[in-house]
Amino acid sequence: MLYDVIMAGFGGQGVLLIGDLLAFAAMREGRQVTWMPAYGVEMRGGAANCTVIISDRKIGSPLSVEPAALIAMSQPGLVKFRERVRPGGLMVINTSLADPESVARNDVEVVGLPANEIATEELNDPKNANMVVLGAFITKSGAVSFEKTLDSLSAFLPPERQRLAEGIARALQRGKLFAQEGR
Amino acid sequence: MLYDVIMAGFGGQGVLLIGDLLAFAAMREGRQVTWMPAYGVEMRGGAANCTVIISDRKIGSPLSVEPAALIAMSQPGLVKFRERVRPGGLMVINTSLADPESVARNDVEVVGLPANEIATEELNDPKNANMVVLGAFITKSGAVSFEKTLDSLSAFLPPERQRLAEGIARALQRGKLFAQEGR
Amino acid sequence: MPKVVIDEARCKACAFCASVCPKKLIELGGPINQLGYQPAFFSPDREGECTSCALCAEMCPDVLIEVFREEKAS
Amino acid sequence: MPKVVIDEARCKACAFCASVCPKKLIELGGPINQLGYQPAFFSPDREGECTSCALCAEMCPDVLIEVFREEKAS
Amino acid sequence: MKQVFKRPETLIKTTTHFCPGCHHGTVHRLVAEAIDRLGVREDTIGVAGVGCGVFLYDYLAVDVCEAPHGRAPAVATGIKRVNPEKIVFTYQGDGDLASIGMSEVVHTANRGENITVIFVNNSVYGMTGGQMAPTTLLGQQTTTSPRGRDFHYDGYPIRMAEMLATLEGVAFAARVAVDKPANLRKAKQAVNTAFEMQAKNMGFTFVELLSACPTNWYMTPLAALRRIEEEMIPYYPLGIFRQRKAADYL
Amino acid sequence: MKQVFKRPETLIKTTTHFCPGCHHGTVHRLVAEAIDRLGVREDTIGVAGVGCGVFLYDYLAVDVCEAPHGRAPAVATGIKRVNPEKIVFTYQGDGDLASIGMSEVVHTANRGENITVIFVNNSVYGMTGGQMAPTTLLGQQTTTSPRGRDFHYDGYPIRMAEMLATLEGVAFAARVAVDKPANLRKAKQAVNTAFEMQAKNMGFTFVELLSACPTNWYMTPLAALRRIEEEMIPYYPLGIFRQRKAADYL
Amino acid sequence: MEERIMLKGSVALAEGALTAGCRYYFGYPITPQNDIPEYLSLHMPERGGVFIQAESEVASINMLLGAAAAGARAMTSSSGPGISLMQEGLSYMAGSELPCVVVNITRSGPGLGGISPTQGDYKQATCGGGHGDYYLIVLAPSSVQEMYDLTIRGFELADKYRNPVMILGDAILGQMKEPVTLRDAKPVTYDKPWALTGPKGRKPQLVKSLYLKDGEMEVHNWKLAEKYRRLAEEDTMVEVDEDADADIAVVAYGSCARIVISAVEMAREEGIRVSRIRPITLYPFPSGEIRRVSEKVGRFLTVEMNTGQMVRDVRLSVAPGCDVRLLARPGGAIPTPQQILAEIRKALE
Amino acid sequence: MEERIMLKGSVALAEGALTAGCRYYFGYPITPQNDIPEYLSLHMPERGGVFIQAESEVASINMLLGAAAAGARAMTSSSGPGISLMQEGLSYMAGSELPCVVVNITRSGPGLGGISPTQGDYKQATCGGGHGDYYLIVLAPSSVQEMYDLTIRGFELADKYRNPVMILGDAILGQMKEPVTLRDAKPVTYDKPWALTGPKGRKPQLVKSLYLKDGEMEVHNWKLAEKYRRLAEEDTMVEVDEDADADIAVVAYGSCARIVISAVEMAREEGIRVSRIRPITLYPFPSGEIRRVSEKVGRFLTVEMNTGQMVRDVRLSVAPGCDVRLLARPGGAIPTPQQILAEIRKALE
Ligand SMILES: Cc1ncc(C[n+]2csc(CCOP(=O)(O)OP(=O)(O)O)c2C)c(N)n1
Ligand SMILES: Cc1ncc(C[n+]2csc(CCOP(=O)(O)OP(=O)(O)O)c2C)c(N)n1
Ligand code: SF4
Ligand code: SF4
Ligand code: SF4
Ligand code: SF4
Ligand code: SF4
Ligand code: SF4
Ligand SMILES: [Mg+2]
Ligand SMILES: [Mg+2]
Repeated sequence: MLYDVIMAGFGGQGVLLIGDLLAFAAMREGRQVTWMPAYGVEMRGGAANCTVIISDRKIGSPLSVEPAALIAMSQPGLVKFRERVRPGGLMVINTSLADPESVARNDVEVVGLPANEIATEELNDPKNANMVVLGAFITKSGAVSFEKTLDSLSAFLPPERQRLAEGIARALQRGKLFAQEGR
Repeated sequence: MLYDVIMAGFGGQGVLLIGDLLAFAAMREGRQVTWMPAYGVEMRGGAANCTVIISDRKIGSPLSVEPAALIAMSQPGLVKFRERVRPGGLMVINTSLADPESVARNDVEVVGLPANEIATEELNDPKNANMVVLGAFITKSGAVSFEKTLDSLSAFLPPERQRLAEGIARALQRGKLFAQEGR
Repeated sequence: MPKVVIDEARCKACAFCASVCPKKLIELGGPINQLGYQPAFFSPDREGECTSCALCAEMCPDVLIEVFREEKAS
Repeated sequence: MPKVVIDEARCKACAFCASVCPKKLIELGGPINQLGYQPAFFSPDREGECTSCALCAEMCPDVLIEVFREEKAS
Repeated sequence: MKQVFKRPETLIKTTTHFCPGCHHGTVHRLVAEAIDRLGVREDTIGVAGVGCGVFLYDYLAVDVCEAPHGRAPAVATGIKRVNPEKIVFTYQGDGDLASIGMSEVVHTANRGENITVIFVNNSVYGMTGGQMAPTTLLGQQTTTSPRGRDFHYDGYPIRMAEMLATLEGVAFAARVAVDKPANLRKAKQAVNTAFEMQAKNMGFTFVELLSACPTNWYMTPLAALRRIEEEMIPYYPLGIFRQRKAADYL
Repeated sequence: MKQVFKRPETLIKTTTHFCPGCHHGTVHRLVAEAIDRLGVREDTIGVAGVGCGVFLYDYLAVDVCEAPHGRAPAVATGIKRVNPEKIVFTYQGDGDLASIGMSEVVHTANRGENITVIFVNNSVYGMTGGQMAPTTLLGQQTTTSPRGRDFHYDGYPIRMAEMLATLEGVAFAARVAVDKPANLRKAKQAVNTAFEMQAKNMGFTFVELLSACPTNWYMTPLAALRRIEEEMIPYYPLGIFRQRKAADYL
Repeated sequence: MEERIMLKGSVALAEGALTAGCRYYFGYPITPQNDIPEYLSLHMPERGGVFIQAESEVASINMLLGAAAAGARAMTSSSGPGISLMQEGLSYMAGSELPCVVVNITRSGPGLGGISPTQGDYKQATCGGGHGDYYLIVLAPSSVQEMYDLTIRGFELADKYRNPVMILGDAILGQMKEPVTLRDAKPVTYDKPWALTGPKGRKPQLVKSLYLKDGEMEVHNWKLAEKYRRLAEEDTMVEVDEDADADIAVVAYGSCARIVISAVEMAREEGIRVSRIRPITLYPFPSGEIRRVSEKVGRFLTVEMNTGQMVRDVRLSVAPGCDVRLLARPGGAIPTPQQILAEIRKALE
Repeated sequence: MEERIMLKGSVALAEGALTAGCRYYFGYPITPQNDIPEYLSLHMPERGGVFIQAESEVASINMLLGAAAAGARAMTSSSGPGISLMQEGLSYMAGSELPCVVVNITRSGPGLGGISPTQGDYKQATCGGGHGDYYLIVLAPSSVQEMYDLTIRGFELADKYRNPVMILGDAILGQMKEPVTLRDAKPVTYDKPWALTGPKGRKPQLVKSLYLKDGEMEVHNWKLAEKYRRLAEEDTMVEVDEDADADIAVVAYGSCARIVISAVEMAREEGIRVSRIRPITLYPFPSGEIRRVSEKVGRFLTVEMNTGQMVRDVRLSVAPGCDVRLLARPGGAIPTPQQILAEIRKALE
């Protein structure tokens, strides 16, 4: 099985990081995985995105023409990729900065969550809005095991950042909850 | 018929110039001709040589492995090429600066003439030692017509050098005489 | 017609203009624009204080500010 | 043993040595060498005049001159 | 109402790709104003170096030639020799001019080529993401001097205006800054002078402009302005290092 | 009898390919003497630029690397970084160093690379047959400045020692001449100093030697000596333009 | 221990260089390969090595020449425009028989071009690029693991043959992360008695490429030619995924070969019999294997991210009469598996 | 008037440039082509043109780029090492579609090599040389007359296709003198509305090779590819001396092709039936003519002054099954007619 997802947002929102964590968790599950960022001039002006592909076989192209899923952390990110998600696919949208209404497709599943508000107001941890979204995505997609992702956190973080693990775990959990309960 | 001759000496002796004149005369006779000098590092240290090929057909290589003739204006020039003249060929040697004895071949015709002495003492025109040798060579080899060579002199010389024509003609004549009379 | 016109749609909120205005007439934090920034804007109702010195305009790296001066009655 | 030894076989007759010798002890125009030059040579019989100042040697671009000095009796 | 400040005509009205607080925009304006002032827009050809200033052609309404990285002065030489009566300038960053383009700028200056070089010194490679430039200050951290520039390994920040001023071919060499109104006024003056001297066939003119790259200085735009004043100007003194009077040259 | 002048040991005894009166031979000797003096022959690596000095390896008994034309300082940088405890020098002509190699020598100097650069300025391209060099004097006729060098077209003769002396990385920059015994003595001194400072890890050292190329000056060797004195030295003043004391650098 | 870690291609390559014992890096920034110098500027000094940001690519390659002449394992990296500037230096290094590793993380050209992944520099890499009769050894990784492994191999081959090695990657391979297993084994090293270290206790030595005496240069050229022949014999690398009854063989290298994998899987699912050939060394080109396969399969499809460059080598390799087609996408466009599949179908019509 | 004058190859080439209307020369000295800049430094100003001795070949090619962008006919000349340094600039000029003429009077390589005549730069010239998907138009004169004629033609083709043209000569062709007939006819010129002259009375214009927006670069690459296709169709040049009953065809270009003439004459005297093919454009390569001849002749001999470079193009051109042999002499060695004849005999055994 091959699962591909694009995550898009502004620079600084940590979209590359959640891609990284997802890929890392998949590797720890013993699966094949690729992570591919946009780079260079594309980065100027603050856009950021990456593609993660998880598979049980050798992965060909690390880019996706029609990904199974999109994580949109910002409106420009949503606009750039909303047409490309394949029919039957999944979109997880940060409604704090992007408008799910603008998707205008009914052949994909759309999950919206106000990640910035949740992170800032509920968790008092505005940096982890991205992790809230990732938690929701993993839960909805089943791309990797949620538990294994949590388990891999300490291996994922470099020594000097271990103290961040707890906050990330909490944010992931909150995203999971949102995915399950819709709030 | 193809006739090829190498002329060799020190820089400043005018070996390239007599090659040039020979080639020019051949062109004026309506024949195919190439003139090819040694160049670059080979020139450092004062050696100079060139190859002239005259033919009635399109000329292939402008270089000669085994030329029909050699004009040696200096001892190093003689040493460098004395083995290469093809059997039955001709060597015209300036005995003022090269030693015909050192040829040590009896399968070639050797003509020696003390061109520097002739030019300096007889003609009072030391610059034209090369032309004395050329006159002898043309006469011996018949590579081009001697008369045509004389005729082409004024076309050969650029306007600002026309005044040299007379001296050159005299030197060529003197070389011719030497070739005919051996003195 | 106002003395200072800021092209807010293109403003990148660098705050250079605000930082040099001797009268502190420019503020940051306008409604987020297409570029994703909260642009500079001229403080409402303080037009009278503006000397048309154009320092704000000189400093704007994106050349988004136009400055006008009332012409003296001749 | 002479005070000044010139490697005439390698001399290119630039005349630098001759030009600087304060005593004019070096002449050009020796018998033509393998390189085709008429080399510099120390003027015969004038050894006594040489001060072993080595200016000739310092100037020789081809470093062909060796200079000796009689050692003082100690 | 009289307009006391407006966009120069040569400056195309569009959104730039520059980061917030990037001084490339400011320098573009100064160049546009100088061109407007001389009224030579239709006779001007710019040569864009490679760096964040490469999109010159999107912003200035003059003819533009893109040069390989560092080679703008050579390209400008070719253009100027064909069009000696046109105004030709290069627009180069510090990586472009002082690193890979060192030879071209020195020789073009030395030839006294009658062009203007606009040199945006922001002490870093902007376009490629913040690597060390020849102008990076000692101790400055960049992505390729992660421990801060160390002269034992990386050499010293090069003062281009002073170095070029040693060359006979140079008609005008100045360093200015664009960090505050007072400096901006002198900057404007210097750019004007450079173009004016070119128009008078006085030889090679050079203006170095100390500028901010907030993005790769990892600073807010305002902090970047302060850095120009507090760190750059002390190492890179402002001033005119050479100015020829017409008579000297002709 | 005591020998008061002998060939330095580092100088291989052989016939050189140099023309009569060519000062490359002289400069080779000065370098060999400096190496002998420090006793570092076995620890020395030379880098030969492309020019009439390219055959360095035939004449000096040290390891030698041939560099592409103009790139000797970069090649020397690579060698020195691998062998920081060895003596590394480049030997370059004026075409090699001041024309095509401008960028490499400026940046190597600026990095304060701990090498010695021997710069033979003979105001012409010797090896390729007498074309104009960046150091060719105004009015000098060469095969590519047949009407004499004209600054309008060809620029000005570059004074390398002065230009490099403006760079912080430079420990020693001097210009000497080899035209007569008095100048030769100072030349010897300068070359010695340069190698000595390198041995003491003091940074980039540079000696420019005004030299004759009688062949491409179309002069007799003796006339060429006079030209150094009468034409070159007036434009290229002799002297030490920068000399660092160890303490400054470390 | 066979632990897998996630690494970016550029970082894996840089780690490969460090593992191979490379302690000298000289380079000039250019997108899309800046991760390599950035990583090494941090880690080279930590491992006792030297990182220099050269003033240009011309300086980089010549510093590399110096370091290589001094006997060190040394590397530079760049992209198209920078690699073009290195051609003189590369020719000198090949001529002077100096080993080194040069990395080209390509961008689309000609000129300033674009920075998206491309294989437009195939010609330049495999032709030698600079002036004269020489070749680079060209290795084309296709995964992050190979960015690591082939870099190590690159240093070994460079020393074995005393010839510059080029690692030809692209932005995909440089930017992507994949799990990588780092090597435990020590890289192979070679004695370098020719290195310039000062003539202590031996005769002075010389690194040069100038041969002016009559006939010398021809001897030198044939010596190099013989080396390239031996290289082809001993160190050609290719991955062949062969279907004994294939109707068609698809040839691709590098990141493009990854997309071919997907396409071939899709084709096989449809029942199409396909062989897949991936040259790992682009020079020496695996002509032998291609020839062997082509003796059984009459149809070839070459897929390239350029206007068609490697296809010439494929055509020169196949058995006479074999039909070689081309699917080419230049300028940073990436062929999709679907497109390749369509081309396979078309070839079999 | 058809007067013949004796000219040196380099001078004939320089005269060709002047005849073609070239008034801008930028170059850096290098043996064995210094006669060209030396001649032009004297004569360019006389004809109202500009001669600049650039500080390097990198500067030369970029001055050329500027002059070409400004719409002028401009030229540079160099030899191997210098041509290598121009690769970045050439790639930019091809990418920006700028016409120019670049002369390579070759020397043997790699590296500093030697200065004797060679054809070792064939690969570099015909591969484009620099980074990215582009080609130079490559013309290979074989006589002093052609040094003159093909230089004129070079300027015409450069303008027609807006692409750099390389004249690939060698020291033989540069140094030798032969009788030459100068042209009376005016060279063909082309309008250059794209030239940068300042935006007077028109929109600002732009010369560039940067294409960053999605898909732009692919479009540009295919545009260039289409141009090269049209070039091959309309302007391939070849000289064929065909024997309808030939047993063998000999292919050679440039100065080497002259020696082949002598060899072929000798062979014919012996009664051997030989065809002779001389590519005049090396890019586009005359594959069509070679293919046509190879359909009748089963044996080809390629003669080159290198270790074997053009032979690949010959192999790619011939009909399947045609046997292509190689006689190669690199490093400044020049094959003799006798040697070629021996090889012809051997091929026919
Ligand atoms: C030959 C070559 N090498 C490297 C690059 C990559 N490159 C593009 S811009 C740049 C440096 C930009 O820095 P700077 O000139 O200071 O301009 P800035 O962006 O800071 O204004 C580099 C190294 C290139 N395009 N070409
Ligand atoms: C890239 C390159 N360009 C040009 C040359 C040709 N070339 C060889 S030596 C030389 C100049 C020599 O002049 P200089 O450096 O002054 O040395 P000199 O012979 O005068 O001592 C040139 C241009 C070359 N070898 N390589
Ligand atoms: S013109 Fe002067 S006073 Fe008015 S807003 Fe601008 S800076 Fe302030
Ligand atoms: S200076 Fe310009 S860009 Fe910056 S905040 Fe003010 S208006 Fe906006
Ligand atoms: S040592 Fe002095 S005195 Fe003796 S010959 Fe030489 S220069 Fe003359
Ligand atoms: S200085 Fe040397 S080379 Fe010159 S003449 Fe004297 S000995 Fe001969
Ligand atoms: S990276 Fe720096 S130089 Fe480039 S646009 Fe941003 S601020 Fe300006
Ligand atoms: S050409 Fe000039 S530099 Fe070269 S060896 Fe002769 S005199 Fe010396
Ligand atoms: Mg910068
Ligand atoms: Mg010189």
